[in-house]
Amino acid sequence: MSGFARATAPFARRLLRVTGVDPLGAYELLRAADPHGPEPSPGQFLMLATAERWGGGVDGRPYLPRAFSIARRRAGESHFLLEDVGPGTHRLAELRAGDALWALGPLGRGFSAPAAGKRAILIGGGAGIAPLAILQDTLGREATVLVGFRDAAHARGAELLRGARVATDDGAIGHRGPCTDLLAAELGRDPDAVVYACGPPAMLEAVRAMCASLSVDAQLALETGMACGFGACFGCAVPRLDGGYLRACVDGPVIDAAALERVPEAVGAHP
Amino acid sequence: MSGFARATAPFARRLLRVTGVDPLGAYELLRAADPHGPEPSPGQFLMLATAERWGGGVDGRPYLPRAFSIARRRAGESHFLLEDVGPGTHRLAELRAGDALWALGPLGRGFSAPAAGKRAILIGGGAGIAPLAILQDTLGREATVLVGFRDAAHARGAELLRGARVATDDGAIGHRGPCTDLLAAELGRDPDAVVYACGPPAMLEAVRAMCASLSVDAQLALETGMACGFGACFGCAVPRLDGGYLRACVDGPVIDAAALERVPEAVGAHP
Amino acid sequence: MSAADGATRAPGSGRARADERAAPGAREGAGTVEFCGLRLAHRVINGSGTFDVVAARAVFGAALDERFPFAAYVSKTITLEPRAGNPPPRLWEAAQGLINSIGLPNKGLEAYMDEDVPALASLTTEVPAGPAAGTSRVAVPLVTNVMGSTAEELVELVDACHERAEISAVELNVSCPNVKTGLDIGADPVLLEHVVRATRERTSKPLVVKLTPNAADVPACARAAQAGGADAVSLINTLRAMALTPPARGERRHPWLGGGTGGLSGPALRTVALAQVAAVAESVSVPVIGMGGVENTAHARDLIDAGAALVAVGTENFRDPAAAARIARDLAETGL
Amino acid sequence: MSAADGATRAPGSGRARADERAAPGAREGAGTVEFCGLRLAHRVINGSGTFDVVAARAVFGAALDERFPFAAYVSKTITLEPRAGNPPPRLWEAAQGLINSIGLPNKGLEAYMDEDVPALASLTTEVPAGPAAGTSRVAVPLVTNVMGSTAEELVELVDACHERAEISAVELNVSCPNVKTGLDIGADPVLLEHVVRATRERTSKPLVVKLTPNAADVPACARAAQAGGADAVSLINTLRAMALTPPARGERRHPWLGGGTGGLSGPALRTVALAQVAAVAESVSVPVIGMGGVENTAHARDLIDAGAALVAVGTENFRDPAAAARIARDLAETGL
Ligand SMILES: Cc1cc2nc3c(=O)[nH]c(=O)nc-3n(C[C@H](O)[C@H](O)[C@H](O)COP(=O)(O)OP(=O)(O)OC[C@H]3O[C@@H](n4cnc5c(N)ncnc54)[C@H](O)[C@@H]3O)c2cc1C
Ligand SMILES: Cc1cc2nc3c(=O)[nH]c(=O)nc-3n(C[C@H](O)[C@H](O)[C@H](O)COP(=O)(O)OP(=O)(O)OC[C@H]3O[C@@H](n4cnc5c(N)ncnc54)[C@H](O)[C@@H]3O)c2cc1C
Ligand SMILES: Cc1cc2nc3c(=O)[nH]c(=O)nc-3n(C[C@H](O)[C@H](O)[C@H](O)COP(=O)(O)O)c2cc1C
Ligand SMILES: Cc1cc2nc3c(=O)[nH]c(=O)nc-3n(C[C@H](O)[C@H](O)[C@H](O)COP(=O)(O)O)c2cc1C
Ligand code: FES
Ligand code: FES
Repeated sequence: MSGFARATAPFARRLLRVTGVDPLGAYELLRAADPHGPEPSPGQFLMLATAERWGGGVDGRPYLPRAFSIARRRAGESHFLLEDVGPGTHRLAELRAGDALWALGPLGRGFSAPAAGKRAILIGGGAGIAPLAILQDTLGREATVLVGFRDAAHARGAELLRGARVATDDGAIGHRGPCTDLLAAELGRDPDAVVYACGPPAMLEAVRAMCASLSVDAQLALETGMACGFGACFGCAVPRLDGGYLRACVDGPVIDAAALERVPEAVGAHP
Repeated sequence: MSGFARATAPFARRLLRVTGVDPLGAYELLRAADPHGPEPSPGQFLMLATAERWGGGVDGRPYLPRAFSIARRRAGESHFLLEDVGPGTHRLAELRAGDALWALGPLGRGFSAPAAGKRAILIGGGAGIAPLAILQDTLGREATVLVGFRDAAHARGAELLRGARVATDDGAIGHRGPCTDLLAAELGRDPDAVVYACGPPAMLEAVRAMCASLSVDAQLALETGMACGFGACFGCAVPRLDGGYLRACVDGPVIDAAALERVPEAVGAHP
Repeated sequence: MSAADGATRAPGSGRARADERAAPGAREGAGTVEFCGLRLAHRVINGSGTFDVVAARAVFGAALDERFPFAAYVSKTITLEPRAGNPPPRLWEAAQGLINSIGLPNKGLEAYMDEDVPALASLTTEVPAGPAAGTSRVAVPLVTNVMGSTAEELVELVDACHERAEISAVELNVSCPNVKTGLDIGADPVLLEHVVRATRERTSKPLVVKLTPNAADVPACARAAQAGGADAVSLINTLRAMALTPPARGERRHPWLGGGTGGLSGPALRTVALAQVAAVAESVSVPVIGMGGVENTAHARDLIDAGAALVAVGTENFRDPAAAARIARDLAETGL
Repeated sequence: MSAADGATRAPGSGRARADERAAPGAREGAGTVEFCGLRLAHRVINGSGTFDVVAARAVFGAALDERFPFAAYVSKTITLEPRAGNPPPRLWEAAQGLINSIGLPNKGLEAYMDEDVPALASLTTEVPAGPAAGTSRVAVPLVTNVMGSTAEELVELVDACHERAEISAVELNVSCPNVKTGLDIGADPVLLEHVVRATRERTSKPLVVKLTPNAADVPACARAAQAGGADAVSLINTLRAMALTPPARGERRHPWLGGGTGGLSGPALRTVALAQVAAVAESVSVPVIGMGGVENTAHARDLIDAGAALVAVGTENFRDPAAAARIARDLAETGL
């Protein structure tokens, strides 16, 4: 696989100006002007914290910045898809146009481009669809996009992607059941593909196991609790197949599925 | 001196609804609906904290509630005069109509009514004029009102009081110099008065010394740092003339000037 | 990183007692809770020095007695002689915490016994759980917290408590500096055991030892207290902390607090308290009173799940004097 | 209330050294700062384990080396053998703080010497103060932080550091549990002095002892380190802390962190750090590296005014990797 260019992050956090926060079903789409930020590679993330009142929520949290996949990059603006699951995402969802946002990044290893001729299957669950959007924008070829959500309100998130096939847990929209059902069907039809996946741990583990059994290459974007995002704290450990730990922030978040024995239960990840 | 009725506080903090926060020169006038709160006696205070985002400011503060004199009580609404001097007052000044506010009180010992026939002189400096407003409302007779401020912007605070004579440090409005100059002139003219004073420590100390030398009764509303406001923490200690300490929250905040050797430098009070 | 690797056991593991406690069945039939032979309305009490019933009665009137928030009332620390306390300032607000340097002002043993004990003896409160929830009232035992800098002083204080029927239990505050070592008495297990034993012999009332958190090995101190005969231990007390005066040109900066240093309490130390309570609960068989930064039911529950039999609310009382009642009600609803 | 009354002296009082340090004149002519014979660009360094230059270089590229934030670079703790570290979760966010249970993952002494030391040896940074402010660069000394559970292990680690010219100083992390007492080596003054003396004999390089804050008498530990021959002491390390898994119906709650307990860092412990640094600075004549919750220049200044010669930034690096550069610049502007 040939890689996408991997951006180097400016060495200091910088202040972004929020240009909008719009509901997208159960999610919020946060947009911020980042004219001087380097172009991220798909799968990279930023560490975000509001400039004002980061803290002061329940139990004095949030305190540390939070990791968010860059969902889209357009005319100097970065987009993020978030779901209010705790004090950090709650505070971010409160932002309004004009508010200031601290950002560090782009960070992490993103996705690698598929080898010539290989078709790409993008599969995402919940807010995990975010990095698939910028990946789809970047791929420069048609890709199969499969997404899964809890219910209709969450399924609105699919609007972030072009031509996505949707599954919902409750069957309100599209296929009833996990989106990995859709993947199984796709790979059954034609296993000559690279799978790009992001979503809750159980979904990623299902993708990993399915791809391993079919010998299909898979790149998994992981989520773990992170304190720093740039390799300083060693807090984002993910057990490696050969023993020891990866650091999800610098060795990932996108990991070759073959490097993992199994996808660990996410820690501090959204549901 | 006969006392004003001293209110008993409900035993739990309660949520007030903010009805407005309006600038008054350099100050903010915070109004909150408190229909079930007991009628305070002049000089009593509430411990206030916003229901949301109390905390999260510089250095993780504010954490504890802050003491504010009840400046006025009108149709179930309580008014407070505040100046943004730190994280707590800053957060309170940000409130908007409809926001929720925790309140405990009315707390403390307020002013005592003047003996029949004694004239009342009310003297206040800065945000310390706040309790003089409700005192003026309650007195039921004409009183001399002398107030001092830093400059013209702060002197707008005098609008809280009826017929106040103003002094400013820079002479922009009224007498140039401390408002205690005005008090000296008043007492020189006729020392048969009770003085009610609230303001910065240096002003209160000047009032105390002046009244002591002229044998004029004076009631001083003190400000100290407070953690609880109801006698629980012993943090609001004020040295007593006869040794030992008073608790400003339960033995005060209004103290008979004769009980003090001198007015202590305020701790955690506004400038 | 203070801890090397090596997983700690699950809190409460291997202790049947904790299981019983955590289960709803730990409550007595009437919905009350048993603690060292005392019958309590629920599991929430106050931390010493964070609630003054006499002052609060004047402020809140009859409502305080009607809706008394604590299942037992712990007095502020009493010393043999009266103490005025430290010069102000006595408070500093820290990030999610409070530093206090109050300096244990109190009227001294004699005046406490004469003036306060009678006023503190008749407290009752509602039982929030069980068949008569919200309707039956039980007595609120008075726990007198005492401090002395020698075993002899402590014996004198405990003797005096023993003689008063109104006092149900004694809590020893062992954070007093020991003249020989300069350390808190409570930080030295050998000295602590000696001091506890000396007082233990003087009273049949439950003896609670309030441990200092400023020790290298708090569980060892807890074991020493138990070996000396303590009926329960309580923790954590405040952590030594400090603040400086605001910077001003050319001036040397001094400690802000009149007492020099102070003690940190509140949410900032909540996770430190949880670690110490869990470690102590694993080390002793006597019941543990856990405290430190408790603001709500989740925090109280953490301490209970870590092995505490009772939970004390300290600094949160300052933000809401009825906080403990709120927590006790919520705990009862979840069966704790 | 942990502290009884009795006022503490003003921090730094009676120590001419501190006066000189606090005054702008403490800087050398070139605007650099002298520390244990090393010439530093300014007073701000990193706390061990809170910045990985090798990883950061890959993330930030050349900018990291150009605008290197620390005046000296302290490595993560190195042990004789490689360590994988603790199982996840390793992090818990507390009220204004972070609990970590990283478990000292490191490649072990040999790989560190072979792979990392060469990469860490050529760091330089700008001098923010003095005549050549912003234009002259000086070397960033490499301080290697090591931990062992016996004096013999520490000797082996120090010997290895001594042999490498790229290593300018050694920091002993003495928070490792001692097998005999179960306490951290650093919490027992007698043992600590012995361990420091044993390593002192092996190297002429500056020896810094990183004290544990989980001790009854941290100044006594600092004096023991000095008596054993330490050239400097650093503090505070993290406070033992704990978090439980979120409550779930019917399940027994376990410690959240893979390592069981962890260490609290960040603003929550800032005032505890200040108290310990002030007390230690009064107790020893060797220079003190102060750290704990430093987020900005005011916090760094507090530690300096309490007697610290250098200030280390730890958790704040995670929020802003250039935090130390910001603080160093501001300190230089105020003449510190
Ligand atoms: C590389 C990467 C990319 C990501 N991209 C996105 C994205 O595009 N969109 C998105 O919505 N999310 C994304 N996430 C997840 C996001 O970072 C988390 O949802 C966020 O950190 C949650 O913060 P919070 O404060 O809202 O909730 P928290 O309460 O911090 O997190 C919720 C979870 O954290 C755990 N938790 C609870 N309390 C604590 C505590 N005190 N300390 C530590 N953990 C605790 C629990 O497991 C809880 O379920 C990404 C994460 C990573 C690592
Ligand atoms: C009875 C009473 C009535 C009052 N009435 C009024 C009123 O009507 N209107 C009004 O504006 N104010 C009033 N005050 C004062 C008001 O309570 C304080 O101004 C308020 O507490 C300031 O809070 P803050 O967070 O804004 O500022 P803070 O920063 O808390 O207070 C400012 C001062 O506190 C000190 N300080 C700084 N840092 C700390 C710290 N970490 N811990 C402790 N102290 C620190 C400094 O001396 C600083 O100048 C009253 C006070 C009392 C006791
Ligand atoms: C203002 C104040 C005064 C205190 N006084 C005492 C005291 O007199 N005796 C004592 O044993 N503990 C005293 N404490 C400690 C508390 O009882 C409690 O152990 C500590 O504050 C931790 O609990 P918290 O975080 O809930 O406040 C005091 C604490 C505060 C904040
Ligand atoms: C994630 C993390 C890892 C740490 N690792 C080490 C370590 O390897 N060795 C060590 O001596 N201290 C270690 N520390 C402690 C810090 O160096 C510092 O003493 C402590 O965090 C207090 O400073 P702070 O509040 O600025 O973070 C670590 C701290 C954190 C937060
Ligand atoms: S998040 Fe800090 S090392 Fe990965
Ligand atoms: S403010 Fe707590 S006793 Fe007065």
